[in-house]
Amino acid sequence: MKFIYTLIPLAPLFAAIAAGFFGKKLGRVNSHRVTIAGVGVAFLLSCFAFTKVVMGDAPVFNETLYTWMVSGGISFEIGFLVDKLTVLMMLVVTFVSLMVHIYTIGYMEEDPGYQRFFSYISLFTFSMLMLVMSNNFLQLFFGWEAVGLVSYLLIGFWFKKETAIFANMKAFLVNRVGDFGFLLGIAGIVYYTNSLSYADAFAAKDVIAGETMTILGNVEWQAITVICICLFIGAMGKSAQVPLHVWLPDSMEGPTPISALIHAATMVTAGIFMVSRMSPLFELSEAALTFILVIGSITALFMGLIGIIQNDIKRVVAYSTLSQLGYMTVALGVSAYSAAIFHLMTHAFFKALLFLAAGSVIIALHHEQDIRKMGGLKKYMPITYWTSLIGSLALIGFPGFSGFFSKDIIIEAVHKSTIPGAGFAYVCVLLGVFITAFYSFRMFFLVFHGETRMDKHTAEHAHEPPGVVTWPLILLAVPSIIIGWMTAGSVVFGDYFKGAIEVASEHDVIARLGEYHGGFGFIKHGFQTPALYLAAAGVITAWVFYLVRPDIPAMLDKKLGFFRRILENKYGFDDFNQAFFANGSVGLGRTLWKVGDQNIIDGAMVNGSAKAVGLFAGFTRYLQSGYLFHYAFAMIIGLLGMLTWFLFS
Amino acid sequence: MTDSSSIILSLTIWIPILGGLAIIAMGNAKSRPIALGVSILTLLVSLPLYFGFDKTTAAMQFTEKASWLTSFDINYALGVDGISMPLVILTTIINVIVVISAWEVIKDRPAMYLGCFNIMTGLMVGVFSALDAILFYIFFEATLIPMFLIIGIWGGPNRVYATIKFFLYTFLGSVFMLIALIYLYTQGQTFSILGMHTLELGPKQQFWIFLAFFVAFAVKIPMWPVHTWLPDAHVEAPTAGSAVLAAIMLKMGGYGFLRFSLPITPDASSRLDGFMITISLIAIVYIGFVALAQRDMKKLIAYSSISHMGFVTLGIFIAFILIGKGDTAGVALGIEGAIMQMISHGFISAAMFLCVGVMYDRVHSREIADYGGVINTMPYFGAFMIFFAMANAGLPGTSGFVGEFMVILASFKTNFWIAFLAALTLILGAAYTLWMVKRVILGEIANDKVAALTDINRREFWMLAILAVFVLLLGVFPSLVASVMHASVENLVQHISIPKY
Amino acid sequence: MISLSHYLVLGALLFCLSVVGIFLNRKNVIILLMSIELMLLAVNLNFVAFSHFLGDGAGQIFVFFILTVAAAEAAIGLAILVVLFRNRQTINVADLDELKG
Amino acid sequence: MDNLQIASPEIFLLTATCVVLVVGLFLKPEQRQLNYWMAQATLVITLIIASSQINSSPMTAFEGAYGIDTMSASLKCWILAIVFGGFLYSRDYLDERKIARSEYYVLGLFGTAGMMIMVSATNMLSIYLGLELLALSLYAMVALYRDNSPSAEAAMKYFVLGALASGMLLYGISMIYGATGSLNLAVINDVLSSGNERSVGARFGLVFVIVGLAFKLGAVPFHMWVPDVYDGAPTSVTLFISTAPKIAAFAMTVRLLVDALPVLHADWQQMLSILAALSVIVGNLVAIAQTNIKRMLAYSTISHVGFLLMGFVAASAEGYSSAMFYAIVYSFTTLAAFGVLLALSRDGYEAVNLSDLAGLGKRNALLGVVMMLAMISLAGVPPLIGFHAKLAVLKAVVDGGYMWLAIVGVFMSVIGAFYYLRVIKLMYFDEPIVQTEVEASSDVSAGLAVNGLALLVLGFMPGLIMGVCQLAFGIIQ
Amino acid sequence: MVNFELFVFYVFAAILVFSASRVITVRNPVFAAMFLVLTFFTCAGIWLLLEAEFLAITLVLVYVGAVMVLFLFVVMMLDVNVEPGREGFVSYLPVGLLVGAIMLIEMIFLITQRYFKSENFPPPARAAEDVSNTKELGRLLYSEYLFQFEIAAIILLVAIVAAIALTMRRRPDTKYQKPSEQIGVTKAERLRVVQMPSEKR
Repeated sequence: MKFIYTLIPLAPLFAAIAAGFFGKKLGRVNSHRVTIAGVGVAFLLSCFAFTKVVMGDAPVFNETLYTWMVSGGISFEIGFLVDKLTVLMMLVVTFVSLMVHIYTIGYMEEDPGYQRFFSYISLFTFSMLMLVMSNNFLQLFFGWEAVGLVSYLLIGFWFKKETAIFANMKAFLVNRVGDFGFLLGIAGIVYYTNSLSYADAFAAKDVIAGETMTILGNVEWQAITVICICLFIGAMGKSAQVPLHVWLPDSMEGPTPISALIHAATMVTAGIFMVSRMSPLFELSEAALTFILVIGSITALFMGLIGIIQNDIKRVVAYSTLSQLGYMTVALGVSAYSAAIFHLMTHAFFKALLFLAAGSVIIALHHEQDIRKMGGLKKYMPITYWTSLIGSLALIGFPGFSGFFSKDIIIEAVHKSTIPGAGFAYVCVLLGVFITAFYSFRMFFLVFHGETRMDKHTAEHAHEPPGVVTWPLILLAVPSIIIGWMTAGSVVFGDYFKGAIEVASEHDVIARLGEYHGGFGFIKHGFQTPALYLAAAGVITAWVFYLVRPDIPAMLDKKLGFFRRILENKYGFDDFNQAFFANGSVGLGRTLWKVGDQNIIDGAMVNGSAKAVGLFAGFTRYLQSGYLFHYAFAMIIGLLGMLTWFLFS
Repeated sequence: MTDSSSIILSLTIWIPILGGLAIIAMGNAKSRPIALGVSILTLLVSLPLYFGFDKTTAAMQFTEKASWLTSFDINYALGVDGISMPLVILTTIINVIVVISAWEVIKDRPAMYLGCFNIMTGLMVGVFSALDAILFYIFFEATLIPMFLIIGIWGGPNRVYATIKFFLYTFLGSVFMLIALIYLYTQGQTFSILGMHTLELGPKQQFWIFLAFFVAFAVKIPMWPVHTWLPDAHVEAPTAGSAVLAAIMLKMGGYGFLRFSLPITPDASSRLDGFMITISLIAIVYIGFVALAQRDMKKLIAYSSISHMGFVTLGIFIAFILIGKGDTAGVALGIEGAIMQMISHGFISAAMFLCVGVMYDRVHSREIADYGGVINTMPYFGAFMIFFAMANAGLPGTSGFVGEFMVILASFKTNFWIAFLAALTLILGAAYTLWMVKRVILGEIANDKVAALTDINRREFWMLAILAVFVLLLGVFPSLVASVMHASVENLVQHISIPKY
Repeated sequence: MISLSHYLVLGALLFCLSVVGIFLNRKNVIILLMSIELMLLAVNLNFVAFSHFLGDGAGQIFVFFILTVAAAEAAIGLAILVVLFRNRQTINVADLDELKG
Repeated sequence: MDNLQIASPEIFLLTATCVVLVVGLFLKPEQRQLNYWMAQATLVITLIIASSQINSSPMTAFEGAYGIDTMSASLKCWILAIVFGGFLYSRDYLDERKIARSEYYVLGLFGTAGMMIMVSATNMLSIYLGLELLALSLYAMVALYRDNSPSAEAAMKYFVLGALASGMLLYGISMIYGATGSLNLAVINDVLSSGNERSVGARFGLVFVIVGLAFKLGAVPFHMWVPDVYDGAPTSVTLFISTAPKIAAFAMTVRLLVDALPVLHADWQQMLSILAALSVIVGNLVAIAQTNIKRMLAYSTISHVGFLLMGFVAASAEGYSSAMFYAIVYSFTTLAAFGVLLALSRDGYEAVNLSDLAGLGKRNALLGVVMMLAMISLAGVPPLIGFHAKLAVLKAVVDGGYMWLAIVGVFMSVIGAFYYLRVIKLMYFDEPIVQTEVEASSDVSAGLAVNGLALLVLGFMPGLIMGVCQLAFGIIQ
Repeated sequence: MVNFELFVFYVFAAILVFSASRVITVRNPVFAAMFLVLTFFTCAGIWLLLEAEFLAITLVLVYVGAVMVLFLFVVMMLDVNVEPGREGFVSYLPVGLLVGAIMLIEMIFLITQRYFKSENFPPPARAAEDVSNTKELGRLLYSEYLFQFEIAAIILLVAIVAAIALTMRRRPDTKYQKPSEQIGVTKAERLRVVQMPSEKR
């Protein structure tokens, strides 16, 4: 098994190296062949592993591959932990990645950086697999940063575009802020356990829980809370939670396939995965969970709100992603880790689908992304239309679709939770449902229905993209529909995650939800909750606003201009960050440099002392007047001085 | 005279020095291949130090001892342990790189230029392998001369100010060390460094000796606030000069702390560790911000070096808090982290300066504003630059991560806020490096000069590629270096955890 | 009785006079040379007095040599003075300020 | 050995000098070279004679007025060698300026004899006479460039101040004589160490003696003559004054303080420590403000005298030997520096301004390298010999417990490094103002090459000199 | 007798101090030189009190007879303009006097209060009538101090060489007679037969 597990991440790595370093020699076709082969191998082996672990009940694999380094009594290792959580993630990652690889053949067809792109996404697959398969914090952090690197490279893939290279730097830096917390969290773990491995950390969790540390003043903090919040700050960066969400919308500057792969399906969910993985620790700190819950709720609601007014097709989906990530985080906050992972999985499929569909539209319209300039595309691109519809329905939680199961479980879990802040979270997630439905279908209607608003030339050429684009859509649409009712029972309610995720009994909301009575039972139950009706209301509102009475939004625009402006400014996060952090840092740096380094240290101390020496030298030099009597006088004074000294000694 | 089984260290010191003199003497005509030959020979000669190294012992290895200046009681004593050996290898590797880097770039008096570098290499190896304090001091100071000439003769427009500042700053620091060494001699009647380690010194003595060492090494490494020579020296130095300065010369300071300050004055170090940690953190944070504001690429990298060196001193001086807590394993983690940081910074900073040099050779400007979109015309170069920038920002998988990670882990063991401030470098380091990359490498072609750029040639490619390989290798297999230092670091930790009075 | 101190004080007086003379004289290099002769005289007085009171001839021998050297010194000093005068047409002490700083 | 054998180097030197003097009178102008060669031959032969005495055990002659030991014999050798080098470097300079050449060499040789007498004297009177022999020769040499107004002024200042200083020295000697009743150094020491209160009288004399010594060495505040004389004198004479006489002054200091007055060491240690500190401070600081390289080197000399005195401050055998080492190294290094200046000077053109050195590295590689080595050595940067000199002195000072002095010393030497570096900067970093190549005759070039190389090689083998110095003070047998 | 000696001493001392102070204060160097002569004379007198007859005579002969004449000679030769005021003399006088006075007080204090007190130096007995100071000095000079004597000779030689080298000038416009050349001339040098072409009319 070790060999197979090793091969899973390495296959895409080798493919990435091949396409990256030898892309020119291989040529375009061979490059995509080799990378697809690499990811394909990874996918197939993941399937194999999945069957082994889930069906075959293979024991949990937890082994070290090689020792990176030993220092200070800590063994820094690279190793794999493969349990049910891991294989699920592996499967999702490799599957979506494979789809995106295939899709890219069509999407990037004309791009000069074709091989480079394939190399990057294969590298990403490798990094993401390393992240999820890790059995220790070191490798986790490695994967964590490596996916950040690839994300950086891919957002800035079109390096000539000023907005793209701004966005990628922003993404990396904001992620770094998260990593900063994450690293501190890891350091905290090491402090208490002197080990980097998950197993040791979990084994010592009760020890950690008993510790306190003083951070500010005399207030004693529970060590576990500090560590968990630090770790979660990392998750906030990667999974784009408020206030570290600012990079995700901008990351849409990258090519669409990576928006699907990285910024929707996989990388952004790393934070969710990580918290789930660390569930034994998080369970011990109610404060941290509350923190997570509040952050998640805010993200879920307020980021969704911004989605309403976005006109860029990808940005709508991006804000939707943010909102959905908020849902997952909320689930984590109420200790419904399995629900979070479940939503992660379903979301991966349908959000990737939505992104790829958006990409499909973009290709068809020659890189037009403004939904106000679309419309009526249904007739031009039926496959995209239908798959989008599936994706949207899954997103809003249409009963039976995958999103329905995952989202409703989360809402119910919040409803049942007793953790502080759960009430607030419940309001947020419910409102979020309405909003999700509204913006999803706003976009859907504006793009596919109504009259065509493209210019004539574009409209004439709009047609369904080739098979490499549409097939992944179809292949992703399938799980978007079915995966929910197929797996909800076992994954969420069953003991699928037993051993991988730990939930303290007092937090176990899933248990409070009761038995899972099969897909239909759940759908039936769904009709008794407000969520479904809110979603329906959302869809209807969108229908009314954008197909029936397009004058209403225009009127609301005028009436509620203030709110619109707030939303357009994205609550001012970007402006604040730019003004305070970016400009502030540079300004501070400049001040320190000019005042501290140049004026005080160099000017006053270094050159100042040099000047003082010069002045003194000039003065002493003046004493050397050239007059013999002065010279003699100096000697006499010298003699007199020594004589006097002698007299009094 | 010589009671040693090995002459490897002597060879590693004297081949480049004598070779360098020979290069100067033979003139410019064939200086380049000869210099390359000498540097490669030096590297080959030094390799047995690594491959024949006994990792199980903390004792000095490859020792040589001959009485040299009997009248001064100075011995020609050489030897390496796990702390110094990696630095020696680093030195010989970087020497090969800088000789390659100067190949067709230096047109004025190439023989003297290449000779200076080879001589300097020998001297720097001497610094790391000297076991006699005065021998150490001689090598330590002598390195100033070739560097002074290198900056002064082949440097930029403001080179005179920079090189004199460099010289005087470092000279000022080291003369106090000389006084301390002499004082130690009067106490123990020996100049042997290892002998000094075991001297019983009172608190007041230790305090002053520590201060003297501090001035010397803090200037060299450099620590805030005695760092201002470094940006000037780097900016004005020719590319290879900057590379050697950053890659190796700064390490002498860190090495000095480990070899002198800690073992000789453990109690004073312990008493003053708060001060040392504070200024290390100031270096990391303050300098990080200052780097953000730079408009000159070399200056930016220079400031980044200072910030990175802050990690070295931080890693070293948190030791005493940890000793106080009884966590000797954590001490080793911090110190090994500091050493890893030194080694890694050696490769990365050299690479960064060489990258700037590659651009400078073509455009003759180091101003960030004069560039933009370089990757359009120099794709291979751009890839290297981004790679090294990421390494500079401490990306896991590159060597830049290892030391920072270890030091942050160790510093968390002392105090949350120390770790917090240290970890800020994750953000600041990425910010200034990537912002520079964005403005220089990425984007549309900014001007005609950039449009006319040609990509790196084979020489430059290999020069950068070798460094890239090392950066990756150490990032993926840090135990290559880490494993050799354990015994020595353990020994050091043992030594400093026992108070001398 | 004339004690040793009498002579020594007289010597000291001469010494101080010559010192003051060297300092005060701004005008003429020759007077400087004379002041130096005064100083040597003070020393000689000391030596002779010591020689007398110690009953040792060495002091007088020393004086003998000082006189010899002083003569040689005077010769060279005056020769330099002549050279100086030929170059500058002055032997004013205050004019000797070409070299300074 | 009888009296004459002990004094044989001096006797030979003086006799030969008289021969040179007489022969010089009969030489036609175009034969003047012969004078030079005779002078050099005299020096070489004297050197051979003197070197044969190095290993002899201490002996005195002429009723204890004169003696040899390892210190005196080896210092004589150094003095002779340095004067030899000085003559070598000066020859072309003198020829071009038509300075009275035969008199120059004769006076130089007489001065050398004076130095040798100072070194060997074991009697106050001998010391005084040696000192005057040297001083009178130097006064005359400074004025020897007769048509040059600055050199006349310099000679006058040197003469007046020198006479004043020797007057003070004599006053001190008279007091010591009065207190001890003897002029013989050994007897003085015996009398004083016998422990009666005579030492009080001797201490009074000591003050004046130190003034005389400090003047000869050029220690602050008795240094005022140094820059003016260095500046005004012809460069060849500056070279002569700045090198070997420092060794002689060192020897005189040893004779007077260490041989005669060791009992009073507590007193002179204190005084010398202040003089040393003042010297390094003033010397180094004022040197920075100079634009004239001769003046700069003059102040540099003052600062080095400060270091030399530190060896005495330690008042230990190690200290004296390190001071001896310092004096030798300093003279040897300065010789190279002035040698380069002399080689640069041409008829009607004196290389006196710092800017004259601009681009020397390109104009003549050898001169540039030698000057650079000299400067680095003077700055005390390893691996050159100057470092070992500083190290030895500092070691002695620290050992003697004068830590503050060591710190002042090293601190000021950093400031001092600045002006030495400035010279290197001018030679190597600046473009030459005059593009012409500098040519030096082959023997001068060879001499400079040997001199410069020695600075470097001795840096690796300082034991060659230091061994003798330690031998001289009985540290090693 | 004793008191007479003291009286003589004080008289000589007073003249000595007066003339010495005039040496440094008079304007005219010729007067200064004359006062210096007076100083030497009185000093010689004092030395006679100290039974240093030979040196007293030498002082007069050598100093007054030779050195001071040399001084005067130079003063006359240079013919320097002495009149224009004494700039700075008055303004520096207080400082000079102060420094001199302090130094004097300190020296006197040290001389009289410390070691050189009369207890330590009782007045020696008068020398016997037949003891010749000159003879005694001569004996010492040519036996014990022979070496120094030779050096003194060299010093005088140096003074001669230096004085000549510095001051002797061969003026190009001066016509010297060179008897050796005059005698050694050959016929050819004296007489040159010049062939001239006959002049054309």
